[in-house]
Amino acid sequence: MKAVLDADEASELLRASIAGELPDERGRFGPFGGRYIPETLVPAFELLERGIREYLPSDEFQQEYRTQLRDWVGRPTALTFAARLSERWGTKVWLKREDLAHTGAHKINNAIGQALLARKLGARRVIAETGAGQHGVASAAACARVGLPCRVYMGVVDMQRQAPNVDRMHRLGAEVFPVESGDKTLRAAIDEALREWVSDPAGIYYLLGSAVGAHPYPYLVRELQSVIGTEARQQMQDLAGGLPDVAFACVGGGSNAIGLFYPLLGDSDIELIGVEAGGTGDGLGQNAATLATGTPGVLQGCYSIILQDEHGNIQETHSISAGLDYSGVGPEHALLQALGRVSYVTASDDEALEALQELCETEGILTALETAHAYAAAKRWSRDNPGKRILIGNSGRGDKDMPTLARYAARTNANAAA
Amino acid sequence: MKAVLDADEASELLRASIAGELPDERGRFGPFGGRYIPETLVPAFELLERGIREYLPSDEFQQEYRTQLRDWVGRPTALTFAARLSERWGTKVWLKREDLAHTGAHKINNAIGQALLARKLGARRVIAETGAGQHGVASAAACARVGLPCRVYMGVVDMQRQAPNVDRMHRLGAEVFPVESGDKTLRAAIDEALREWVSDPAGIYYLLGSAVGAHPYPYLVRELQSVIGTEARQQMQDLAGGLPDVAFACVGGGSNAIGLFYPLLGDSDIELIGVEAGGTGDGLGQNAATLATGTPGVLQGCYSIILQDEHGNIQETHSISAGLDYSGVGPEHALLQALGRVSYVTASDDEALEALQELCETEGILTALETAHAYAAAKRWSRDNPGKRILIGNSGRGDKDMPTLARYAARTNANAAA
Amino acid sequence: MQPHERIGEAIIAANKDGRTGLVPFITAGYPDPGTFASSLQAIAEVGDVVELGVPFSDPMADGMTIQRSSFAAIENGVTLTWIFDQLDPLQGSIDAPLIMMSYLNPLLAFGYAKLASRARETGVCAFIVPDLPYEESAEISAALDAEGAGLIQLVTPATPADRLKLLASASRGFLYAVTITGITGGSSGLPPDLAGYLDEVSAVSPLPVCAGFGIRTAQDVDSVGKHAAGAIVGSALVEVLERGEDPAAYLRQLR
Amino acid sequence: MQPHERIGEAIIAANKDGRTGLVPFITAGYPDPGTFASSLQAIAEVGDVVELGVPFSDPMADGMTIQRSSFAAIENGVTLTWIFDQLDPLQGSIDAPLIMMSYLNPLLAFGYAKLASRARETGVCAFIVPDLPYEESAEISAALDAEGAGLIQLVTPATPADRLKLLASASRGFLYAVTITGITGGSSGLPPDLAGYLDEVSAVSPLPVCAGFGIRTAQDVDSVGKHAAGAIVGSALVEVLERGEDPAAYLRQLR
Ligand SMILES: Cc1ncc(COP(=O)(O)O)c(C=O)c1O
Ligand SMILES: Cc1ncc(COP(=O)(O)O)c(C=O)c1O
Repeated sequence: MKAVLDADEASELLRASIAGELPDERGRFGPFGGRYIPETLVPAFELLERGIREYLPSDEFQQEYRTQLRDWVGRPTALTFAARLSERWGTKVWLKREDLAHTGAHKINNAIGQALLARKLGARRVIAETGAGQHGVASAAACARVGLPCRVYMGVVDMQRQAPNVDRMHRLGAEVFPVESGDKTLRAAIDEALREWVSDPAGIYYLLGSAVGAHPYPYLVRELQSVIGTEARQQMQDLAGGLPDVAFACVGGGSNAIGLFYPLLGDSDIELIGVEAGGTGDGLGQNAATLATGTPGVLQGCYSIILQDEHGNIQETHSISAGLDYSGVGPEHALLQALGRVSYVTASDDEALEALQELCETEGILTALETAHAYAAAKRWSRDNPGKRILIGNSGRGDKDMPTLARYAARTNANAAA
Repeated sequence: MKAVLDADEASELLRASIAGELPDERGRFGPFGGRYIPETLVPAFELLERGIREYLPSDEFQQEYRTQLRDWVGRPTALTFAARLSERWGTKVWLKREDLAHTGAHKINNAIGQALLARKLGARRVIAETGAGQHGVASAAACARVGLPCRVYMGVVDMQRQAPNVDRMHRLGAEVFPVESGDKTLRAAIDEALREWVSDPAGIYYLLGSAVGAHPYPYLVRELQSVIGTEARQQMQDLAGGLPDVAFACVGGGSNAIGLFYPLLGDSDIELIGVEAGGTGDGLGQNAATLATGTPGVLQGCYSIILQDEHGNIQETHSISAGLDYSGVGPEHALLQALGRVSYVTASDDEALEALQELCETEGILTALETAHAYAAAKRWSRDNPGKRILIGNSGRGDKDMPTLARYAARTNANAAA
Repeated sequence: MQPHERIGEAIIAANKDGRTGLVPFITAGYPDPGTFASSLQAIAEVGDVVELGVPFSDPMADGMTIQRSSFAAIENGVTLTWIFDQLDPLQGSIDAPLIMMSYLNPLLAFGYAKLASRARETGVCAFIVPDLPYEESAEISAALDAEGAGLIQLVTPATPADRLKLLASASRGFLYAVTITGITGGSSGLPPDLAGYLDEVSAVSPLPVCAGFGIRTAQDVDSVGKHAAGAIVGSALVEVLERGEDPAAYLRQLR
Repeated sequence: MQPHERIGEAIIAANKDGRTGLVPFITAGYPDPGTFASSLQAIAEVGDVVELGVPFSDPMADGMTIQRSSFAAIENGVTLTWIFDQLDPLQGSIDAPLIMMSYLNPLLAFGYAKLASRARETGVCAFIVPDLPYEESAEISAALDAEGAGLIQLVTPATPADRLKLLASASRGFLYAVTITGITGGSSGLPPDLAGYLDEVSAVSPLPVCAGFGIRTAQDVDSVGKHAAGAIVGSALVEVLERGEDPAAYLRQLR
């Protein structure tokens, strides 16, 4: 496993990537990806992989999936021209409105697709992990929609900072399982869900929420999220009169970003920029800037870039946004970074807060804290690129973040008063 | 002013209503409607009426409005076939998904339309009232989008029971003005907003949130909300294979209901049913069942059906849903009831809670408490009408209701334990 | 002479005395229904015309003071019926013509025909209905006219000239000139261009013009009196009652 | 003889003694890094093969007990480097072959070549890598092989026959038969169809089969021993250490 590519390998991998040939048979995106799982889970993954191979490309599944996206999720989501923001920034800013999707974020595209798959595979129940709670809510809703019981694993730290989403999951009939182990956030929740899956690999479907983990999840999630970029590409041509010069998306595990970027990979004139959580600073544990500061390693099933110490222990992370607060990242992003096709930058907690407020006041859109990171980076970029066309993946709405925002506002006020 | 019509009058009014000839020049829907306002507000209303006459039908305004609806609000909203609910109820249930509109309810259709109008009229700032907070959030967002400052009047009782929406308004840059007078809910908030308007009729635009009040508001709001019914009618033909047998909508002031019903009035085979808040019982003050139990009178600018005592004082109301908790109703509904074209029924607090939960668990849709009343009535109707096609106006999402739901769940659990 | 004509006459009589006509407003039955009759009599001794507020649950055109008095009076059981019943035994003991201020809905609920006849029986000569613009007033005007009672129209600084003429000619008793574009009880004082506005209204009006909103002091009455026939004192008087002070004494120092 | 061959030999020797091979598992440096060397020596007196757990921040295949011990060990500074350094001076004083259980990432971070040589130097004969399925194991296997160390493969009751054969032939040291489809430390006891499963695995495996997961009592060791060559005792032993009890005594009563 090596993460450095020579020029020939790189250009071949870029071609393969654009051509849709990745991941390969073994679940690899170049050096990244693969399937690092306990032997106990091997049958479950093989079942899943066979299911995906059989159902995902089938007309029947695709039609069922497209129908749910249109009639229940509310796709296509809008493309909004942000006139007042554009004026402030000096660029032309277009927003792909995943916040308008049912349950309020892009997560639902993946959740309903996998819930349909779970039903096809004959699962008796579904488990899922969640960080910000958006994937948990999306999973709860999708499972209700297809008629499967759902249990969501959630770290107790996240349960606290995303309390509104916990209530929503309960309302939607899901069980929320509080995870007290490990870092008590998303990473621990994934571990806990995997442990549960082992107990009944055939009866349980594990509905993973981002483009991470062992093969075939990064592939499956990308396929289900690509609708974002496919729609946005068409809408830019229809409404903006042409493709963007640059596209921004925030990167936690990387699902909304890969969903937006993947259909644009072949448009070599479009600059693609992923934005990670810069947290409170550059120090270890102060951020979740995996691609920006991490190193290659294996975490939760795949070889990718991760945040780890010299002994290979995973680093705890910090971000104001629960959804970006993860020490790993999808392997396809690791490849796209290695290839130089996508660049990855960071935005700090404070920059995200400021960007969130600016968008509220100029466009009347309360975006998710995760998403706000993409705005902060896009604003910076605008300074050096006046007049350019920017596409931003507005991955979710910020209603869930009200308690966090209130806490930070209180802190800021207290500082101001002091 | 008389509220009883003879047969000839009635059939002529029904024709006029379907033909779009109402309200008449004086703002009348048959006997109902009109403009009962202080002389101090007359210039403001005349300005507004002239503005509406000049701009609303213009191609320029319509195009601007349609563009905002498509690109910012996210219209058309989806039409969802509720497969599992249909199976339970024995009918075929279709949902018009206003919960997917930006900010989470139909209120935004009206708010952005009026905000555009306010800008055209040269207003320096916008004021609005809110009950459930949905119209306040929608107004705050719409004003941010068009670049006008916004102040929202909200009763302190409502501020408490819809706390998440208060935070959202603040985030969106609006000022929330706590109304301590009167019943401290929607009615008092409207009074307070009108009082403020008087202080600067030319500089202020009053963005009213429902199809109530003095002419031209009931007309204006209906025109802006009719997009709901127009889309739903087309979608039923495209997706359901034909028009519904019946359409249900909850009725507070009546804006989502008139928006859904108005484009269906001419389809005489479609039964139209408005659902009011039955609260905790039939007693005065226990509900907000205006049309079901009220009498003709003048409240806040128009002659309609209202809840009042024998002395003409307005009755306080109760509903679990802040958005239905109003003693009046739009004058067009009063006419449609008098004509027998729409029937108005009630659903109790408990029925609404139960319906909300059923929808969550069968379709993965967390609907607003207001909206839940429509489901409760539709479920009852299904018992006697197996196999029929039902269209339900899913006016908003229930995220804002989480605190209320938590309170009621706690009460129910306490009862169960006792 | 029709009852409503008594109103203008009372104002003009005051003017002839070299005084500004004084029109005190009280919310009927506030703060204490038990003292309504006696305080009305005391006020009517000083006022040239007395305006009685009928409490209503939605006083949308009023400020905090009158809202508060209105809600309290309703709590204490004050209704239009009750007010008329209180006035019955006072017939003959009150010289000043009475007018009533009421939002439309209580009048609608009472019934227009009965309203007009009870008004005649109890010496109520005219009505001010703050949420009834001229355009919607034909029906109630007709009913009141039949019993000699009138509807007092309001004009404001924002009323265009045409409309001012229309309202001036439609009014009965006096023409109510609202001094500010706001609600009752504003404490911001009188506007600077008041004189010009009141002169203009007075020039157009065939009836005496009474100015209202924001009049609290003898100096206010004085400055209004230079350009209008009468001054209406509302919120300030209600506050006097609220504080339990002597309304007649307060009114006397305004004259 | 390659180091990894010592493992099977030790198990077979126990069997020849009429005993089930006993493979105690401890999390290295838990509960107290200071007593690691001495408790390892005590345990190695009783165990036929000793399995040392390398603590990792994400022990996804482990239950609460081993998670807890793993996090505590990391807190106390236990790393792979530290473990090897502790083993150096013990060379010659421990007869039982050692194996290491580690998730992949700490091994990756350490480097495969260095891992293999340090293993040879410190008497670590094989590795169990719970998150490394056979398909991903070629690279590390090659590195270990070069130094005579091996990779122990795991099979489970859900492993299909073909795959069982593949894993059995790929394993080094022994073949690890997971008794339950769950995580370590389950308290649900051993499954009823255990015998058949272990017989089947033993029939296929060219190496001794050791059963692990859920083995806590002498009776468990006994029933496992009828159908497998060895028994791995993990969570139960870690709990003994956690409670500060004597691990050697606990292990002795299992034999
Ligand atoms: C709104 C929103 N955006 C982004 C993310 C980050 O996830 P991903 O990188 O998989 O898109 C989350 C995760 O919860 C989210 O809720
Ligand atoms: C979701 C929702 N539905 C319905 C209503 C009731 O208002 P209307 O009758 O004007 O549609 C409200 C009011 O706030 C609401 O928020």
